[in-house]
Parts: sequence; structure tokens; C-alpha cells
Amino acid sequence: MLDKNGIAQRIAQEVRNGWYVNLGIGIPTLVANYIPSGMEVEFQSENGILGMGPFPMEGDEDADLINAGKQTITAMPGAAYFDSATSFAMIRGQHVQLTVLGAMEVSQNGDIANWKIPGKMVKGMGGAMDLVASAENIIVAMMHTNRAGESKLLSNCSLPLTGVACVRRVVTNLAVLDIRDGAFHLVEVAPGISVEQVVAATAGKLVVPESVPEMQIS
Amino acid sequence: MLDKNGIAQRIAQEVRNGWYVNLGIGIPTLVANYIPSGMEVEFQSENGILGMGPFPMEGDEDADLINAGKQTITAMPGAAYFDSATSFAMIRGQHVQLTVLGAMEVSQNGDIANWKIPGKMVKGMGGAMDLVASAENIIVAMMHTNRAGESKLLSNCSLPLTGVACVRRVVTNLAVLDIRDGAFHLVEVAPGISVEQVVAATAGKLVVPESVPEMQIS
Amino acid sequence: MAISKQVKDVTAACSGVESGMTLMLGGFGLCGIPECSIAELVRLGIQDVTCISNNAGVDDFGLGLLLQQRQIRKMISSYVGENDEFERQMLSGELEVDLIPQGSLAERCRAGGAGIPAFYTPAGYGTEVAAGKEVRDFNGKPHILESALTADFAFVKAWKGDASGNLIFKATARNFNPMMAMAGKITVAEVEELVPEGELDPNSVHTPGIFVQRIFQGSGYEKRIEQRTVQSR
Amino acid sequence: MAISKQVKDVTAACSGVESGMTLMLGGFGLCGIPECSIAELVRLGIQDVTCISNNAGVDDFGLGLLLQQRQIRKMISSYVGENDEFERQMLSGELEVDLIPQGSLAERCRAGGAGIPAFYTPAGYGTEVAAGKEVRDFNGKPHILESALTADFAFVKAWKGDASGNLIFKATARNFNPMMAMAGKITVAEVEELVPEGELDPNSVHTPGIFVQRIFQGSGYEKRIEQRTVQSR
Repeated sequence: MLDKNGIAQRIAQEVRNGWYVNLGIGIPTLVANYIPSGMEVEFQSENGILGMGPFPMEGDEDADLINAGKQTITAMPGAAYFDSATSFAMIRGQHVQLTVLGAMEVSQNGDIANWKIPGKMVKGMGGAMDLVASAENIIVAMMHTNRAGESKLLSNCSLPLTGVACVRRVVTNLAVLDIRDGAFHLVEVAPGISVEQVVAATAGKLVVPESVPEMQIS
Repeated sequence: MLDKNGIAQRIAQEVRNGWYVNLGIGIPTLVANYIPSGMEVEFQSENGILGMGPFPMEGDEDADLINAGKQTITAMPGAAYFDSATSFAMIRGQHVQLTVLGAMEVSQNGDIANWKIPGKMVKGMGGAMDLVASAENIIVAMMHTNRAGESKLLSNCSLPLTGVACVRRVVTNLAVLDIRDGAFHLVEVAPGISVEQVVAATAGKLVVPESVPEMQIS
Repeated sequence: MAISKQVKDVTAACSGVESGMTLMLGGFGLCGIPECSIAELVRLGIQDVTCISNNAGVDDFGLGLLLQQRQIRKMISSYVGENDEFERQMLSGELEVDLIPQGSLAERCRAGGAGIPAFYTPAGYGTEVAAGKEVRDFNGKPHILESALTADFAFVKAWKGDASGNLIFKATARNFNPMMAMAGKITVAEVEELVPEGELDPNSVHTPGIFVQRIFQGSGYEKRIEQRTVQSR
Repeated sequence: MAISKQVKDVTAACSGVESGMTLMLGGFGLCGIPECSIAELVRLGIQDVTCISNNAGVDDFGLGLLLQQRQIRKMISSYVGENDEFERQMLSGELEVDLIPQGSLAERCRAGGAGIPAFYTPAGYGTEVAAGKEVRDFNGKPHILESALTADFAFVKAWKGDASGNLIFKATARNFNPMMAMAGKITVAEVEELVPEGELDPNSVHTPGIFVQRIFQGSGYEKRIEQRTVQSR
């Protein structure tokens, strides 16, 4: 079974040279830690920076330089700043090659719910609805089940949707799954996890091929 | 009767302190020459400059600094450059207080035709359609009659329209006329011009008040 | 001659702001917010305002200061976490909240300033955001119609500015400020540094002065950091 | 690590351009046009292209060079004067011409790059530009629906750029270049000066590199002036 860092590490393997990547808050943010040095990848943060770098050294933090999670960051050589309209022009115009974000629920149709729980304080969707409605390549990073042990991979989302039929791939603590033709397709299992464990933890329609490899993460 | 410079001079009297002004090609361009020094007025050219200044001194011309008429210009202190989308955001968003442009025909309804003559080579509307559709305050600068001596102030335009019900005021070589309630209203006559001459040269519905002052231009 | 927008101070800049108005406020989280104007709005004690702002500040800073005084009737935002007083007022029904996808919020402000009354976007299709909105397919993909946003006053904060109202923002403190400057009937810009006319490179101006009606040099900027994340040396 | 878009020369930059494609070309008149790319398009001899460009050059410069070789099947522009060969081809029916209000042209390119499939504008209402287009009233004023424009290749010209594709334009040579950079499936940027990564101030970048797929340093710029207007000393 993977921890959050393991999920991030596995997702990092999806990233290709030359890609612009938008990472959501939480597990997705960790993906940046696992990009091989020397790979040409730039991180976009929707509050207005391309070429986001790591956190600043203590004492170098700048209130005017933050990411979408409001964390102080740095800018890499070749970075650019821009306004929010231009930032979402990049996102909506499909100039960002990969979007990674967390979710509360994902359906076998690729629907995603990650912004609102009825009866609880609603904080807002931020940029998530723009990201999921626009991106061509969306990977969801999340735990396979919620704290009550219930599957988060469902036939239909029970929570209010963030986007419809948009998620391509899900990487959880148990498995990598692709979404197509109205079903989850098991691609890999996490180290030490059996196909049966994934089947038991997946409420939505799951297609299991004859042979399922184990994730290769170091 | 006014010449082109006289028309420009009269229109300059319409300009108020604090206004952003877009001047079209031809007579409108001359208006800039008659703005009192010390008046706070900035000229916008739709190809991407606010704070356009006079032509450069010989030898100082810069191919990268032109106006919408493709003439070499200068920038005043406090100028700003921007792209064409932002430029027309200023125009369409009604941030420009006055637009002055030429016309082939104007109707008593405020319609304007100034871009196309059937059977002749059509060069295009440039920014004129955006300007006339958006501006709240449009003054047309033109000769009262065409080369054939026919009125250019009509009940209906005969040429393809540039915009509908948008012209507020017309300044010609003969008169100043306002357009409202479906008619031209005579406001002033040019020096040496009689009301009768204006009536004779105006084909559209013309309302003449009891007393019509003469333009005060020096 | 350049048009001067310079006013003496924040009091002059906020003259005419009244209860019941719709206000836009730049910033993302606490980054790039118009601190001086917010303080003045608290001092003025205006009531029942609608605030269009990506976020709602924190309990004791940013728009949280207006919330403390219960001056806000409605918030139009994309994300309103990190604010207990906001949560209390929202759950009690004192505060009306309209949540908008962040990209649509930015584009709707730009549209308001650019004379585009409405546009189509895929964001929010199939969600409750689309409720009551026209849906139309383009290139085989459903989009929803979103309308322009404008405000009686827009308050923006820039790094540098001149008397003509030209603005340059710093790093990610730019965020929503340029679009809101476009969309305000009266746009008030506060700047960290008001420089003499002609000192800003016209090629580097982010917001041309035509979008700004009043400008003043702010003071006492706290520029609070919401999430201080650092690497130890 | 930053993504490099740098290619060796204009030939590498134009690789893949084919007959029948839709091309966008930045510039206003002859100001800010991609001179090197145009020369290469002439050399390549591609045919039947659709060019989206605010103007069509003059007889012997700019897009006029492509017109001379009869490489253009259709022009989408706002103003096409100052070009006799253009007039001849248009009147003879060899050349198809789609005239678009300048602001709508700029906004349609931006929309194409920004994933906005369509928007409403008042420009052109009541004129032949509105023929066949949806008309809708907003705030009591009629608007027409305009759709996004995109291109197989966009060719833009900047003053300075870096390997990441970040661009800075000079003065009014900016014009249509930034929006066309956004709207090209493949955007080729030629620059007067290609500077080392990290030399451009990230705060002063006009076109962020994400919109540029290929960049090269141009050479031999003529930068012809169309209307040389000066005051005598």
C-alpha cells in the first residue's frame, strides 16, 4: 500500500519531457518532489506563475510570491508572471498538458466530486471546475477509500459534481486505474496489494485484465 | 465655410479635461493640433498606445512606434503600450470618452456609413465598427456634401452601414448638427454660412431652432 | 498632457463609496489586496455591500475586517475558506454567498471591463454552477453562458504607479487586480510606490491608466503571509 | 527545469507547415510582422493557405510577398488597403477575403487561445458583418455572437525572447502578436534578440512561454516604415 508520497511518486512517472503541469493542493503538490532533475517540466500555478520553483530558503520568503495554496514559493529561471484571466486562458485553452488534483469521489464515467459536502461548510471550488472542464489529461490523486472505509471509486458520484466525464486516470494508495467506456480499468496494483483487495475497495464497475503488473516505484 | 482644419478646430472645442480620445484617420487626426496646451487629454490609438504624442523629429522615427494610420509617432510621458485585444477592451468597454471619425454618409437616425462603396475595392472596416458600436460619444467630421455636391446628411444611408444609431453630433464645413429623435438639429453655422445654405445642403430631416449662433473659432 | 488621477489620500480615493454598492477587490488570498482601501471601508462604516473578490480574507485581515463589522451582505468569490467569522455569518444566513469557478470569475471581470456582455465556457458544465444557465455545444463539447461582472468601485493594489494611473504589479500579487481595474466604474488604485510621470517604462505597464480613475500612495503595508513555507538553510 | 523551445533557424521553425493550412501572422501594417517566417513561407512555396492577419502587407513586403507568389487562397483581415496585387486577386476572384472588425478579430484570436468558443460583441450589429450571426440583447443593446479563431501555425515577432518562449514586444509592434501566439496550435516566435534564460524579468514578460512552441533569433530585419511622418528639426 502506498502513502501520500508514494502516490505522488507514481504520478510523477506519468510526466513527460516538455509538459506544463498544474498540481492541485494536497497530494498533487508532492508530485513536484519526484520529477527527475534535468527533465524539462514547468509548473503552472493558477494564481499567476509559470516556472514555479521550490519553497524559498528561510528568510527569503516574499508575500508577493505565492502559489495557489497560498504558500510562499520561488520562481525558476525562465519563469513568467501573469494575471488570473491569462492564467485561466492557459488552462481553458488547453495549453497545460497535465492536471493533477485530489478528489472526494470519482465515478466510472470520469465524473469528479471534490468541492462540496452537503451540510458542511462550503469553501468553494476555486479553480477546480475550470481545470477539470478544460484539461485534456487529468489524473486524480487520492486514497482509494474514505475514512469510513467506503470506496471513493463509484458507479455514480453521490456528492455535488465538480466536472463531468473528465478524469482519465486515478492513482490511489492501492492501484492505478484508467477510466474509459464507463468503467475503471485496473492498470497496476500497489506493492503488496492484491487484485482482490482492489476489487473489494472499488464500488464502481471495475475491469480487471488477465495480468496486472505491480507498480515500479523505488 | 470651414476647411478641414476649421472642422478639426471646432471639434477640438468639444473635448473636455480628463478625456481619453480616439481620432480616426483624415480630418479627425487634425483635432489633436487644436487641443489647448495644459488640457489633460490623452489620445488612444487602437493599434496599442495611450498617450500618443506628435510626429517624431526627423531622424527619430521608430518603425515599432506607429499610430492606427501607420504613421510614425511619439509617446508622451505617462504613455502605455498594450496589445490589440486590450486596446479594443478599452474601446468596447467604453473607457474612451470621445471618438471622432470621418464618414461618407450619416443618417438622421445616427447611422453611419464609412467603409464600403459597392462596386469599388473594399479595403475593410479596420476598427471603425468596434468604435461606432461601442463609443458613447461619437462625433463625425466630414464635408457636408460629396464631390458631386450631394448631401451626406441623409434620411437613410444608401451605402452599407458601419454602425446603427450611434452618431451624436456631426461637424461639417457648413455646420454643427446634433442627432436626436430621428432628426438633425442645427446647433451652429460656420462663419459666413446661412441657415438656408445648410437647409439646402441637408437631405435628411433637419430641425432649425429660431436662433442659430455662428461657430466661434479664431 | 497626461490626465492626472492622483488624489491626496485614501479618504479622497474612497469618496463616494456608499452602502449597498457593489465593490470589487483585487488579491488572491492575502496577496495583492488593497490593504489601505479596506481599512478605509471599515472606517467609513458602509453597510450591505456586495464584494466581488476571489477570497474573503482571514478572520482578522483582508476582507475579514469588513466581515467582522458585518458590512458585507453578499460575497462573490471562488474560495472562501480560512475564515471562521465568514462561516458563522454564512451558516446563520446573514451573509449571501455566490461561488464562481475561479477562471470564470477572472474572465467575467475582464468581460465587464472589455464590453463583452457574455461568453461561453466549459467550466461548471454539469454542476450546480450551470443551474439556470444556457448550455450550448461548441465543437461537440457543452459550454455554459456566463455574463460580465462590473462594480460601482474597484479597489486594486499595485507595486508601482504614476499619476496617469499606469500600474505595475509585483510577481503573483498581480492576480485579479488588472481585470478588476478594468471592470470598476470607478477604479481606485493604491500603490506601494507612486513614481513621477514618465518613470514607468510604457512597455512594462500592466494596467494602462485609462482603467484607473483615482490613485494614491498607500502606507503601512503589512503584506501578511498566509502560508509561510520555507526550506531550512 | 525550463522547457526549451529554441530551434536552430527559421527552416526548423517552419517545419511541418503545409499547403492548405490556416496561418496566423502578427503585426499591424508592417509593424511587428514576422519578416523571417514570411520569407521562409515564400521559399517553401506552400499553396492555398488561409492567412489570418490584421492587414495584408504592401505589394513588395509583408504578406504581399506571399500574394505575389499566389500562395494565399483566403485572407481574414480587418483592413487590406495599400496593396495593388491584393486588389487584383480579390477582384478577379482568385483570392477570398473575409473582412472582420478589428476589435472582433483581436478578441476572436484571444478567445481561440483562451478556450472561449464564442462571445457577444456590439461591433457590427446592423451591418453586413452580422449577416447569419445570432443577435441577442444585453442591457437593452443588441450584440452579435462571434466565434473563436485558431490556426495550425501562428507566426509572431517579438523584440526579446528566451529559450522558454517568453516574449517581450516593443512599443506598438506588440499589436496582434500576443493573441495570435495564444491561438496557434504551433506558435513560432521570431525575436530580434534571443537572451539567456533568466535574463528577462518574469514580471515584464508579455507572452508567457507556454504559448510558444518554437523560438529562434531572426536576422536581417528591414522593419520598413509604411508612413514616415516627421517634424523637421
